Amino acid sequence: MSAESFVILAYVIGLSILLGDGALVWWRLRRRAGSDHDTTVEDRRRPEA
Amino acid sequence: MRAMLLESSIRLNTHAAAGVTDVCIRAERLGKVIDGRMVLKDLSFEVARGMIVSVLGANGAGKSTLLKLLATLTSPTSGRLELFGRPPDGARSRARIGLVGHETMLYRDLTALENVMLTARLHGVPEARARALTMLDRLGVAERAGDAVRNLSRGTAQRVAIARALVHGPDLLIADEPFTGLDVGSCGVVERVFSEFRARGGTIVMSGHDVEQALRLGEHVLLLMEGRLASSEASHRIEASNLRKRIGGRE
Amino acid sequence: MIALRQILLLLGKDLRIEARTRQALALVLVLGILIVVVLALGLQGGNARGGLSATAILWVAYLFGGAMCFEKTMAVETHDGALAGLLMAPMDRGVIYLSKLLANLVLMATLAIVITPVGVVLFGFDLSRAPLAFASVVGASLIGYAAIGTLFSGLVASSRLSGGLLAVVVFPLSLPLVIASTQLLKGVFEHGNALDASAMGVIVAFDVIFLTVSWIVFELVIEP
Amino acid sequence: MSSSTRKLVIRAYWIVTLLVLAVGVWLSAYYAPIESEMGVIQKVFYFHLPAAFCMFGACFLVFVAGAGYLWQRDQRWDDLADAAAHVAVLLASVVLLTGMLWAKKAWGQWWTWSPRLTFSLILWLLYVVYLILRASIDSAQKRAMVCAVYGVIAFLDVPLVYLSVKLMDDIHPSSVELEPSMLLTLIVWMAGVALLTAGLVAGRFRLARISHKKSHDASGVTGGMA
Repeated sequence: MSAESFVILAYVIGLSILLGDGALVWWRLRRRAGSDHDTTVEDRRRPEA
Repeated sequence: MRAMLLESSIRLNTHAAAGVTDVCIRAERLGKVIDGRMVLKDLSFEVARGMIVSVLGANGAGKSTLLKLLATLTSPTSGRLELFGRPPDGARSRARIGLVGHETMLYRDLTALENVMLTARLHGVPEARARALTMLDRLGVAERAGDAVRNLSRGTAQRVAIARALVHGPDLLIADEPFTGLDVGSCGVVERVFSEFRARGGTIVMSGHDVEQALRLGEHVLLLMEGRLASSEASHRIEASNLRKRIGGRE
Repeated sequence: MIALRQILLLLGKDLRIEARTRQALALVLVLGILIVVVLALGLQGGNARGGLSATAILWVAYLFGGAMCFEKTMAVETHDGALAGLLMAPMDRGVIYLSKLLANLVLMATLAIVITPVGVVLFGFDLSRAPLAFASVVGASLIGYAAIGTLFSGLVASSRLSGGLLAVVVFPLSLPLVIASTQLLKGVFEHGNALDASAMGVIVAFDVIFLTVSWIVFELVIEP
Repeated sequence: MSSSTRKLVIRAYWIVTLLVLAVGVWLSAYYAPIESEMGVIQKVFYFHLPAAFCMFGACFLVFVAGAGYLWQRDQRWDDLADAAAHVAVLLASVVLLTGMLWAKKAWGQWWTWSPRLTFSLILWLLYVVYLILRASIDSAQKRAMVCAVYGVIAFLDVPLVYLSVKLMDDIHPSSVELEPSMLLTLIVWMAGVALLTAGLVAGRFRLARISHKKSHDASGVTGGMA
């Protein structure tokens, strides 16, 4: 395998781990917050007028 | 570290020396949260010196947590607690408290005498060995002094545990279901020791399930339901059967 | 000093219990020996003859044997709620940590004294060149390991966790000790140079940092 | 700050982060020159070093949160430690994998006991154990306490790991002088990975806060947190 493919592999793996986790967290946040008909913690304290 | 340098005050049973106020325990709006759950909610009560108070309630009502709190093993999440007229401050308060827990709190590989002597020495009691032997004798287990705790029956071990809790002459005895698992003979002995302790000005807070015994021994009953103080009355004003219903009702 | 008296009292209690439960201690020692024997068999011949691998293998035995000792001395307190009894005594909670630490050190010393000869014999590890260096390096390292082991055995016991967890927690934390001591002893036994100061410095720094921090934190977190 | 503006800010944040990372990728691929001595493989450095740096930052955050919890016993510190530890392990995995790929190409084998690789391996171990510890205690208060202590002790261990690892003989000393263009690429990547790390920690922190709020709304013990 050529050096270029090693470099590309390194970046792909690294970024997919980090961005993958970001996507996972974002999805869980939407599902968790979503099931709250989308009110976040602050709103419960100060509901919209 | 501050307590580290503290000379442990030897609590002999002379009240004059101890600057005793008449109130032994004062609780104001005590609350305790464990893992997000309010185990004790807004408890306020007072226990005068020289009184025996029974704490009753269904399992999970918070009895053990309250007793642990009074023994200063855990601190309240909210509210104020005063022992002997002062907020509990670690070693100084604990020197005046004896605890009998659900478990025996003894080292099973040590003998009964060694266990009681260890506590006596830790409290700096002079003549630890003699003092320990007298306590064991008072609880009627002197002849088992040399046996390892692992070989003792539940009742005998419980009596050794009570001897250990009283060996340093505390002012306040906290007992979590001291009579559970005791045969009739042992109960008699323990009741006698408790009334002797009270006669010398000691205060006792004990939990239990036996309503008759609680009313007979204790002058005052605290009824706990789901962490709240359902009632706090003198024993003579309580009728055993409806008290049992109130506890039973919740089970 | 009341506290010193209390520490010795509790140490006496722990050692008396260990003496009474000798068979449990024998189990730990035999395990240590087993580890060394199995590894020695596995590495038969090859380049295993010599200081570095012997120290590394002895470390495996020290780590596992040590973890069992820490667990054992703390299990004594969790049986029948004995720890609550101790916590009711009018003394600084740090006394409990220090007495447990000393008890663990006595057990670790016993472990080392029994296992090290086995390693030396099986690996033909010529200790005679610098026995004092070996003893001081391993001794200092075991103090640091016991400092961390005592703290976490208290934590693991008070939250009623499975035994294996203690080993998982303390091994990575103790790697600086393992690395520093093996490198140091390799220098001494294979290249014959004197005790390297910076390596010894790492071990001593480890001991000092974790003895103080563990002692302070133990007091904060120990509860019945 | 109402919910809609907050969502906007979050979206903007992530767009900026992805943009910076994209620029970084472009810079690494086309702008940064090929290093004379190590060759193309050196380009992994622009991602490897920032990841290691942010890993170290995340470990420090676990320490701060642990110390905070020990001091104030506030669940929010514990949630922060939880978030930071997860991200620290992720970053350590990235550092390890990129390091191994580099080692394979540069020195022919996947693993060498070079101090830097050993250091990141031990760090990875330390914080994976943190996650195991967190997963094996069910009582919230005890978990927070034990993890806080471990978080503090593990971080105090890091400099000692570094010092002891330096004692090991380093067979492949690799020090690289950076030309200005290389430096620019590195800085862009540092910014990108830092933004990414902060975003992940914040996201996981909110996740922990929300799951707390949901699990025992009745008592409302743990107040809402902006």
